[in-house]
Amino acid sequence: MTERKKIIQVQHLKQYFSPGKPNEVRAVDDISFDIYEGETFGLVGESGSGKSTTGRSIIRLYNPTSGKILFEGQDISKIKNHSKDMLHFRRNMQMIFQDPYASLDPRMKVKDIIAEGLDVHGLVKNDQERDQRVKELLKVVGLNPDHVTRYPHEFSGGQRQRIGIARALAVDPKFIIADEPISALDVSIQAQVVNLMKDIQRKNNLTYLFIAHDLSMVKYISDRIAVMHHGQLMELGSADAVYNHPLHPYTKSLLSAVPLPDPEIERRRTRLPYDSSIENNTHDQRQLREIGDGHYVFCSEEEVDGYKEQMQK
Amino acid sequence: MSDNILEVKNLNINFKTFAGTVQAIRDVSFNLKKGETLAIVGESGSGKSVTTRSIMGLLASNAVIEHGEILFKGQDLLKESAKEMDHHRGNDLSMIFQDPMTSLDPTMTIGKQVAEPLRIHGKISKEKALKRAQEVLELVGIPNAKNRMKDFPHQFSGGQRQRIVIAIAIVNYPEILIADEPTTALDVTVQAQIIDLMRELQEKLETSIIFITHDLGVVAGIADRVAVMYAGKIIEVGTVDEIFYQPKHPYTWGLLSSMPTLDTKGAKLSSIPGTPPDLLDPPKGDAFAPRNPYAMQIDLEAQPPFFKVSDTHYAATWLLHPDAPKVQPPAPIVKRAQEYAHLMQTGAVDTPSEGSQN
Amino acid sequence: MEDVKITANSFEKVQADQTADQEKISAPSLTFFQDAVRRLRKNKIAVISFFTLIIIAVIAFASPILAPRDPNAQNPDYANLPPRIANTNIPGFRGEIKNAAGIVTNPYETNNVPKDRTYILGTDYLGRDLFSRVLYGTRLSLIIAVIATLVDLLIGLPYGIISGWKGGKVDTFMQRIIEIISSVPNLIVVILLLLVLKPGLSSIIIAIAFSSWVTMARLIRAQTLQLKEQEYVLASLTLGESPFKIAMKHLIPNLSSTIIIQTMFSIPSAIFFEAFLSFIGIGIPAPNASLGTLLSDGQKAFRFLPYQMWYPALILCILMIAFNLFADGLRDAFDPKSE
Amino acid sequence: GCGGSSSAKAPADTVRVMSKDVIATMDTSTNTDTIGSQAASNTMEGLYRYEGKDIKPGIATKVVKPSADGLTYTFPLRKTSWSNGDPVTANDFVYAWRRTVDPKTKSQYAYIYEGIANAKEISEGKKPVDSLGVKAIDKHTLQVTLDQPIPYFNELLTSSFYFPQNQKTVDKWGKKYGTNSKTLVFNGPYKLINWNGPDNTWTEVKNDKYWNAKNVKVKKLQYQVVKDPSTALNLYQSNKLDDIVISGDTAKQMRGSKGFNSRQMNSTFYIEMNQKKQPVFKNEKIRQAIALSIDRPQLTKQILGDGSTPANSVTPKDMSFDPSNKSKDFVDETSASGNKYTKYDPKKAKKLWKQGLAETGNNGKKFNFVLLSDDTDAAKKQSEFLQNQLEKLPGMKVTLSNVPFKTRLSRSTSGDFDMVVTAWNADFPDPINFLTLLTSNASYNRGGWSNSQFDSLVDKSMGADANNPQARWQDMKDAQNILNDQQGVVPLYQLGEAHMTQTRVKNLEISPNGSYNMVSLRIHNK
Amino acid sequence: MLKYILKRLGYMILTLFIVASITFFMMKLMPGTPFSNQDKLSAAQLKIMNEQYGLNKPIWQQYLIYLGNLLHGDFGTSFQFSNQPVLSLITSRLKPSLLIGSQAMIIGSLLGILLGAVAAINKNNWIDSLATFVSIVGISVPSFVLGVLLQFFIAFKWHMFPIAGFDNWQASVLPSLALAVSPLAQTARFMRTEMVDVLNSDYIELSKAKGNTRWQTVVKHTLRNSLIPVITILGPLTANILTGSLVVENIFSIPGIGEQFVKSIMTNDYPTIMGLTIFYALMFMVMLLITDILYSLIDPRIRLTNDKEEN
Ligand SMILES: Nc1ncnc2c1ncn2[C@@H]1O[C@H](COP(=O)(O)OP(=O)(O)OP(=O)(O)O)[C@@H](O)[C@H]1O
Ligand SMILES: Nc1ncnc2c1ncn2[C@@H]1O[C@H](COP(=O)(O)OP(=O)(O)OP(=O)(O)O)[C@@H](O)[C@H]1O
Ligand SMILES: [Mg+2]
Ligand SMILES: [Mg+2]
Repeated sequence: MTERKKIIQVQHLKQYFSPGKPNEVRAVDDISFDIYEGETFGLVGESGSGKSTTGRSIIRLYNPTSGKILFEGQDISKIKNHSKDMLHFRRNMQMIFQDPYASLDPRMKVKDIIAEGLDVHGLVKNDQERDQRVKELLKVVGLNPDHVTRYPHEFSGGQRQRIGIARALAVDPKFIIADEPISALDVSIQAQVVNLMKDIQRKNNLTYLFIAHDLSMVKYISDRIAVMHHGQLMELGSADAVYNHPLHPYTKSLLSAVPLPDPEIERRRTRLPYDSSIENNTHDQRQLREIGDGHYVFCSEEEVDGYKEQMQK
Repeated sequence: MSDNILEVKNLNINFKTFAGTVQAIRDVSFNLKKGETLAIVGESGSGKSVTTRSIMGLLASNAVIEHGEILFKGQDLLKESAKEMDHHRGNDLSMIFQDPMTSLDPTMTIGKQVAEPLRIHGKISKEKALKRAQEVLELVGIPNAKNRMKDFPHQFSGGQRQRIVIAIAIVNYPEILIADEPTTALDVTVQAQIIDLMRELQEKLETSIIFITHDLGVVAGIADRVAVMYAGKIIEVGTVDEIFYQPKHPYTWGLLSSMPTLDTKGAKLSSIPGTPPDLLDPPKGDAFAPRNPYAMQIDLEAQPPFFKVSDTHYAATWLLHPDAPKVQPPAPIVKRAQEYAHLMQTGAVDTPSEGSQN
Repeated sequence: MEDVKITANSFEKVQADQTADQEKISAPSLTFFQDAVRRLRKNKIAVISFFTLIIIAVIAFASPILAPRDPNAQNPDYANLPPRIANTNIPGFRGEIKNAAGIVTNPYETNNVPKDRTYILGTDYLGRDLFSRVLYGTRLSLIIAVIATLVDLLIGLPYGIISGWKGGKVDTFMQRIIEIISSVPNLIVVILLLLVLKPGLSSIIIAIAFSSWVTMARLIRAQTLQLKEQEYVLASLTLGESPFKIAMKHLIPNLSSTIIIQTMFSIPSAIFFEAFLSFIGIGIPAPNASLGTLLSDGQKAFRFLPYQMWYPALILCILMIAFNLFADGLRDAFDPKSE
Repeated sequence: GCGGSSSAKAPADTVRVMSKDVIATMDTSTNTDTIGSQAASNTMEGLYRYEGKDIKPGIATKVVKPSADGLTYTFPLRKTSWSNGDPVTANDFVYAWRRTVDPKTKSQYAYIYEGIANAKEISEGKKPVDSLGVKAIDKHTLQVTLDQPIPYFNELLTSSFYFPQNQKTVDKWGKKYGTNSKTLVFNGPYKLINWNGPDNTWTEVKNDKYWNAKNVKVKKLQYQVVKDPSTALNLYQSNKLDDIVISGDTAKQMRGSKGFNSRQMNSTFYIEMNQKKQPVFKNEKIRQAIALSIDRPQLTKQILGDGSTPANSVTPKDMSFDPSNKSKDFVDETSASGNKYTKYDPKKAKKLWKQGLAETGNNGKKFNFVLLSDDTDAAKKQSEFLQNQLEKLPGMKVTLSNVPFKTRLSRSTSGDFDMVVTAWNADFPDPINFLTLLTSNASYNRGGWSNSQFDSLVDKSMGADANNPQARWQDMKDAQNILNDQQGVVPLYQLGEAHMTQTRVKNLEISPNGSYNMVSLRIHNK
Repeated sequence: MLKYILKRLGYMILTLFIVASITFFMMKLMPGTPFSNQDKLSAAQLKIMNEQYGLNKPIWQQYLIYLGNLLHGDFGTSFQFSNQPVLSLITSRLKPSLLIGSQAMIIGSLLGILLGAVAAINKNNWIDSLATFVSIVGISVPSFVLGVLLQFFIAFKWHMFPIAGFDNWQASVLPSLALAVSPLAQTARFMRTEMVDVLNSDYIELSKAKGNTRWQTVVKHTLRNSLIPVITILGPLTANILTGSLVVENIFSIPGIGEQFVKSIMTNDYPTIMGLTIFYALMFMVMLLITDILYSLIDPRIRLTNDKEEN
């Protein structure tokens, strides 16, 4: 158990948009982390902090400005388009998108949406097999297999998200990036989708990168959590550690904002504002530093001790 | 009931569509007291927006109000002329919409947009209106409001835009403020700020608020009373504590237990299976029955009436029928109730809070 | 609620399967295209327009069979006869016309035309049967319209998609080309082509083709820029779909309403452009007729022989209206949400 | 202003005329078209002016007879002045004429001066400009020397290419001379005002300094360019124009109505057949067959409808008359040969066609000829008609090519055609102007028809017999007869221009040189 | 913004250069000569003429000379109007075209916007259908047919406006109307689509919630926002109308630039053709630039950056 296999290694990833131009956006600014096989890695942070960009870089929708991303030890930026490796990569890494309305082609039938991956990778031999597989997948995600001929708009948000999951599952991936898969859904549906994802993970031995801004759900589903802010990781650690013993002030602030369905707690709650200026007042280079066992905090050398103390409490 | 500023009685609203008639609101009644916050929760499509839009008189053109009354200070809004409604809107009735990114006119400065209701209703000079707009913008926490009045919506962040929308809604000191999912499009940090802001404003202005959301966490933070809607009907209504700690309707149970808490780790989240019914052809009995693990024969046959739980708490479920077998709510609900009971006894000691301390 | 009968088993728990899925039976298994056709069929106006178009097209293309006379056969003795259906007395088809002095005359009588000769739409200045000419002319104009549309689709569409999809420098370069092409007045291009290639249908078509696709390309590019950021396109990319397949499967279907609307603008502009060329004398070479040449001839004779303008104009109008309404229907049909 | 009733009152002393096009230039040296020469005739005065068909003195005080050898003309000039006050002198003529032949002026009509001593050499750049055979004997006497007798020299002198120019003005404006009314001075009946080059309207007002001003009765001429026939008719019928040109269906319909009139022009249309490209056309029977297969009356009456008349000769009718007997028209004199092949006779045509094919060894062969023509409305209709008629000859297929005028010219010149419909408008009213077109090495003989006898007769008329009117007349008739017999070119029709003219306008007459004489124009207001 | 405009101007010059080059070489391909009496011209005359017009030099030299002259704003002189500078020819012909063109655009776009707006507001009822029908008929009738009808009925029969000519403003009304129909129809259809979208947007909802009446909402918030995309089509439409007006100019005897264009092509008046082509291209690009600037003025979200083109 000590030597767990790393399925993803992100090393000093920088992803800038329009680099060098006046409108440069440093969406991701030097982050590093690993994701182990079989785990769920949660990535949280406020809107615009660069979560989606990180996910999209990993799945090679963008070419990194600098840094490296290794998938099963292979540098993904070195995979050539149209090569065998590329097909392999595309099959093994999949993505579930945030917006259940925008992520399904409104002019395609469900069966074609789900079968797209099957077709690309030649996973079925004939139409019959294809239909068979699509129906199986629909069953897996808990949809009525008779609905293969419907269009996406004929489904509710939760159902659409299931279709998106089925599409991702169709090619039997090892690793799935779920970019806020539940934040657009109703509360009652969120649980369905999360349960489904967990089920599938168990059955197929999947690894997830689970992106969300809702900390409570992330905590529920994730093994480890990274907190992102302004393109950088603020804190990284096991879900319990980050949630129950947050160290970085930003994490604390974020946690203090999560509404809980409990009037009493809400009445007593005080929000902790985050003052990002603390990031500026050291001479020392800030980076993720390990404070406790696998618990990292973005800080300068001199702050380490302070955090260590905090953790003891 | 004289302190009710708003009473909705037996409201029924249909939509004529190509596919048929959508029975969006089915016999909805509730009231709102002065200065209180009523939260309406419910899943997407349950009729929350239609209900509030009918109060504002902003229903789509294909809507038909079958019957019902909406009494605003005793006056039936449904009987008022278009002109009278124009007078109410933006004046004593205000509304905040879900998406701050799209609710502001992208081509008009925010100063003008905030001053607009004043100009429409107040007949005050432009300068005065702008002055007042600036005050309100400061009130909702737009830094440097004076200079930013001349900016356009796209120059503000999502949270700021929602603040501006709120400023527009309160600029005329409305008596009722309807907020239709005002925080759904915002991320948690900003959402928290907006909720704080609304609470603050309510204290200052004594406005009655109808707050629509499907996020029970938000409800817990802001509401005095809660109405839970399902498939065009209100199925449970009560004070916020009653709904959160002693819910009676299985749908409310489902909602509450589908939110993960600290100890759901590992275990499956309990969820509500299935999807809401098609309002083109609502089921004969309880609309929730098909998804209800506690469904009984009668749920398939007849719609349940409201059963009174307490003076403030009503629920429409056959489970409350005296003849109905007593059922055990799901574990998380039971736990909530126990914790609450314990709280009541000990006089509200430490809550199992997480993250709220340093 | 009063009439609710509460019986003994009212409060019995129901079995899970009783509450099972109550969703409607699913739609038949049709492809997207078949579906579009099905939706189109439901749209009455579109169907009527479609059949109007089909009828006009069939009649036009069958004109060699249907035309009562050779459209180019001259009979100068019977020139400029007004519409007449022999042996009937339908107003407007009696072979009568008001002359310059405002007196109703019957040129059939003055020209000694046999009593049983029918010129449904009259004759032109060379005594050619206008009805036959209108039929042939419609055919020609339709050919021009169809080919212009094809060019729009075969050049404008891929060009726009490539430009939008590639983005960056490729896009900038391709946009510059478009800018240059649209800055050169197409009249100049046309006349040059006509002079170099000799006037004729093919050179007119080449001329129209030269610049007509530009607008289509521009619109498609703008849409593609938006579409390529759509999550379903990204999803397709992450599945390893090739850009070509993405264009075919995702972009084109979702561009369909833009394509259809733009096509609806380019059909009349192609027909009009040909008419314009006829007007300045470099359209379809004589003796062949197009709606454009007929209209421009008719326009010149409008003062005395208004029928020579009205009938081609009427056909053109009907065609355009049908095209437009059909296009609206088609656009809706390609949108599964419109149901 | 807005409104006004259909019979709006016409201004009492103004005549409003439709022009088919704008004035390209008012510089008489560089002008190339009739619009320009009409404007020049209205505003300038040359040595002579046509009144009806008669040549009347203009700046010259009389119509001059040449010296016995026919080579020298001496013109006594009238004392009159330009509109800027300068006197009109013999030097103005010398200056203008030299300027026109000077190749630097780039006059495209310099060839018109050929025959005047050294003109050709000067325009070819071989001799200096001042060697031109024209000189001012004194201020008011002009002498012209010719290389060879030009029997029609007086007719030539009516044309605007021979008008004088005021050197001061031309020098002052340089390149700009003639590009707008400010750059011009006038010595003619009218002055052009408010004209800025490419304008669609222009106004000419009476010039009080004109020597014959007392006979100019109309105070103002207003020209308006109208290109659309129904617009013209609408304007005419609303009494907004006094004279309009109509054609085609409009002409056919208006024929016979009040105000309709048709003016015969000295202009004929004929078909040239390219013998170089299609050797069959070398066969005379083939050409005759073509000539016979065209129904000219139908063409002029049904298709053109503008008053054009069937032609049996390239030389137009009513243009030139026997020098000894003014009632003998050149065309009538040659009509015997002319009518032989210009009468519509499809049977005979087919017969000759077959014989011709047999003679050339093309029996039963199919031909596809390109008929080149202009792209005007009338030209297109006429081509369609010709196509239909010609295709009745067995095995003959005709493809039409209607192109802009200049393209037609360049294609004719380069021989890129099988048949071309050509028109020739008399530069001066003499048959020789037409006959010289068709000599073997004439540049305008694009068909390549060649007949040595014809050539020598034409040569003789211009050389040996030049000073013998009667012999010359006979030479030309003989030549014309040869041309008619051989159908070297196939004559179609003589152009008529149909007009609608308000009845109040009188004496709007076209001169043999193609311009209207506005001096004799009168208005009869009721 | 200034920087942006400068950059655009840079592109414009580049494009103009390319257009000028293309037309130059196309002209060289055109058959025929500009001389009407070619056959009668003496060799010396031809030589002098060719020299003066620079036609005797190798084509690349002619090209360089032409470009050099262009840089000095010299478009050469017309062949057809001897000695008339092309530039003055264009400018004198431009005024009428500009007048009727801009009137047509104003009438067309305003009425089009109105028609589209009325249709959008009354979406899916008979007013909408009527408006749609009107705009379809508008695109179905060629301008020359319309011109003839307007002239015959309104001017000739009912004496409401002058039949033809260009003496006074009244004379420009009918041609403007004839030209206005096509932009009218196009803007109407565009406007309708746009406005339907805008009317469905949240800020319209908010405007109603503020207590604006239906019309206040339309005027204050809807029109401006729907106009933004409509403006983009107005640029090219205007450029087209200015040059494509030949037919209408012909019918109404207007000394406009469209007419001149065809004529110079027909008479092989190379310098004028080239001048007009460059002028047209310039006009087209200026219109595009103006619409882009207008666009940014009306829509505060749009910043004129050089990257805008990539969006
Ligand atoms: N294609 C792009 N071009 C330019 N900027 C971009 C692009 N995509 C994202 N950005 C910017 O990069 C930053 C990070 O965006 P990203 O989408 O990764 O945030 P996020 O954390 O996923 O936010 P959200 O919770 O709203 O989805 C934002 O400021 C965003 O505006
Ligand atoms: N204009 C309309 N035409 C037809 N049906 C409508 C219309 N407006 C609303 N409905 C229907 O009425 C029902 C209630 O809609 P409503 O917008 O009130 O839901 P909601 O509770 O606000 O949901 P959400 O959380 O998604 O906003 C839905 O079934 C919806 O489809
Ligand atoms: Mg994101
Ligand atoms: Mg809602």
